[in-house]
Amino acid sequence: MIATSHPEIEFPEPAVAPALARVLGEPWLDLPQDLYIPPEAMEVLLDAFEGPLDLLWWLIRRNDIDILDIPMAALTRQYMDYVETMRARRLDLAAEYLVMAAMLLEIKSRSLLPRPVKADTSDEAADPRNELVRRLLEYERIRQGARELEALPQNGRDFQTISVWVERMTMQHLPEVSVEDLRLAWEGILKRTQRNRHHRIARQELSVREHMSRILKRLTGGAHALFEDLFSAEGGRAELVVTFLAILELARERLVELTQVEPFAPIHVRLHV
Amino acid sequence: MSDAPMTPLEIKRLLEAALLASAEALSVARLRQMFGEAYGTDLLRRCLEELQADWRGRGVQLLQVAEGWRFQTATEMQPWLERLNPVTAPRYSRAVLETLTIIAYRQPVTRGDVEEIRGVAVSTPVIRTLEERGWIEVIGHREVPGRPALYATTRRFLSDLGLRSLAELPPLAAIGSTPITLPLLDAENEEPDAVH
Amino acid sequence: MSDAPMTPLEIKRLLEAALLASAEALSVARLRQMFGEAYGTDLLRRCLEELQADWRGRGVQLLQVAEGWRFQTATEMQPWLERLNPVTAPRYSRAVLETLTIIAYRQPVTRGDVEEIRGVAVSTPVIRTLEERGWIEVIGHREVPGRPALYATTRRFLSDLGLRSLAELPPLAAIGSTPITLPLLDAENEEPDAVH
Repeated sequence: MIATSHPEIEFPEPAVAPALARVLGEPWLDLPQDLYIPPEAMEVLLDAFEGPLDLLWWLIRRNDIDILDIPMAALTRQYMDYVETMRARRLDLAAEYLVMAAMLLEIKSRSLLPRPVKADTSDEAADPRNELVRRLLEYERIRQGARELEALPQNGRDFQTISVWVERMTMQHLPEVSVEDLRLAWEGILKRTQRNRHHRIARQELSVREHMSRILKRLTGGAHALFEDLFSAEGGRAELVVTFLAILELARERLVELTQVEPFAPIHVRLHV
Repeated sequence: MSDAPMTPLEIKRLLEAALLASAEALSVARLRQMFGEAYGTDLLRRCLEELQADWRGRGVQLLQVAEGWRFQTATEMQPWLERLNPVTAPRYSRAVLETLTIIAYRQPVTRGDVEEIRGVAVSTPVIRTLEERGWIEVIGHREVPGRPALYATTRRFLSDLGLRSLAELPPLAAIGSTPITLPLLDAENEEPDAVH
Repeated sequence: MSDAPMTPLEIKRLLEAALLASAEALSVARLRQMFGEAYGTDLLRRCLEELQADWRGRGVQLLQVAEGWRFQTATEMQPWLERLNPVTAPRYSRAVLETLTIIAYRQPVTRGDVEEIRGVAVSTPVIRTLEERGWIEVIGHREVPGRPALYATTRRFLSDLGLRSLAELPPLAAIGSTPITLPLLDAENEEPDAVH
């Protein structure tokens, strides 16, 4: 570190010369000492810096300046030289460069003024360079942060997420139906049809209907059944009654035939033919 | 890892990563490019077969398909995986729902009965939809000219709707009709599940 | 497999299949849906951690990121995998990276805040690049004249960098707290030829 307070700064060649740009295929290692910039390189050079802070950092590093003790006169002069050169070549130089130039000039001029000696003013508050240093440091922090962020493994660049083939069965998605859907469907029928001949369907009747279906299934294929075999004692009295009603209803709807050869003989039940 | 010779284990490790990371199937030739052609197809194929065996019985399997090798989920995982990305269930048409309702409440009924109640014709696809779902079946024929089929609901219908018996369906009222009274049974006194 | 209780092994098997099949990270809550909420998040988390250990050292790893759990290839596999599929992930310009860094570390910030720190105007394409990648989003507006949009990073940003929370970002260097020597320009770090 050259904690320099010299008015003039020596410009040593950097230890490692970065290729700033290529002009006509020739690597262009550094900004030339005489500040002559070939017109072809102008654009490349401008694009090389991310703005005045970036350019300032470059100058500071290039000259090995201690950030906490910036020789304002030298830095400002160099900065102005670059900006002037750029401006001479390109009129649409970003306004920020000029704003920074003004700031540097202001700091420099304030540094030249004798500082008012006040007991309660700390060195820090008095130094006109502080704001610049604060901004440079904050920018440098972000620059380093950006480098670290970029170094983190990145999805798609450094690793890939996994998504194996999902074997899709030709699995049909069947509609779900709830009891409520049935009720709504029934209401729909009622609203639409003007006939009022429908029976009220009560729980009891549903049980009867269920048993009607059960008995019909049993008799399918022409099988005969004994009347009493159609009853099951397990369900209790209710079951017996419902079964009896089911047989009566089946007979009424002429779906089954009941036959009895003589009184008290076994009753046979079979499908109506 | 460098381009130094790999052990079969390292080869398998890389093959596995490549196949898992790839959405499409990869041919052996393609996989071989990854190794800079350093290994023969025979060796790679052997490694793939070992890998396939390693994965056997897991929820994801290594398969050889027409285009090459690929990992894919086992079919039996499908019902679970679908819960991750639920598909909006389709709905039955009104005709299907109404036909089902009439068969459930008025069974056994013929198609004619259903048409009588609905006031419109019942198309064959409607009946077939319900039959294919396993919710209705023909349980006989009415002995009238044409012997129309009698439809009833199935046990599957009951279990799919979470019912133990038809009696658990809610009673439905008909506007302006005289109810049939079944005097012997009193719904209030009888536990609904005494009837099977 | 049915909805009968599963052994931890079966749970792990299903978790593994689901995570391997899903391109995005899955939260524990989301994974839990798959089991019809039959298991607690603690049990699932334990299974996930075991699964993570099972996969350690392989070419593919199970990782917990901001959006949940996901499988991803190990970074050391990348050179080989690139031979199969050339990487298409963009390399960002310094402007994009620095803007992203400012938003990540100083959020929520307006475009003006970013410009203040960088010392240059932030172009709209820079912001749009980050928005399109799904890394930053507008989370509100600062109540000053013009109501400038406030930007913050997204969960996707964290996940894409393999992080669970902002706290896992590398800390910003405390430059300036102690005087330091700034090294000369380093060719490797300072090549100002990043793509815009």
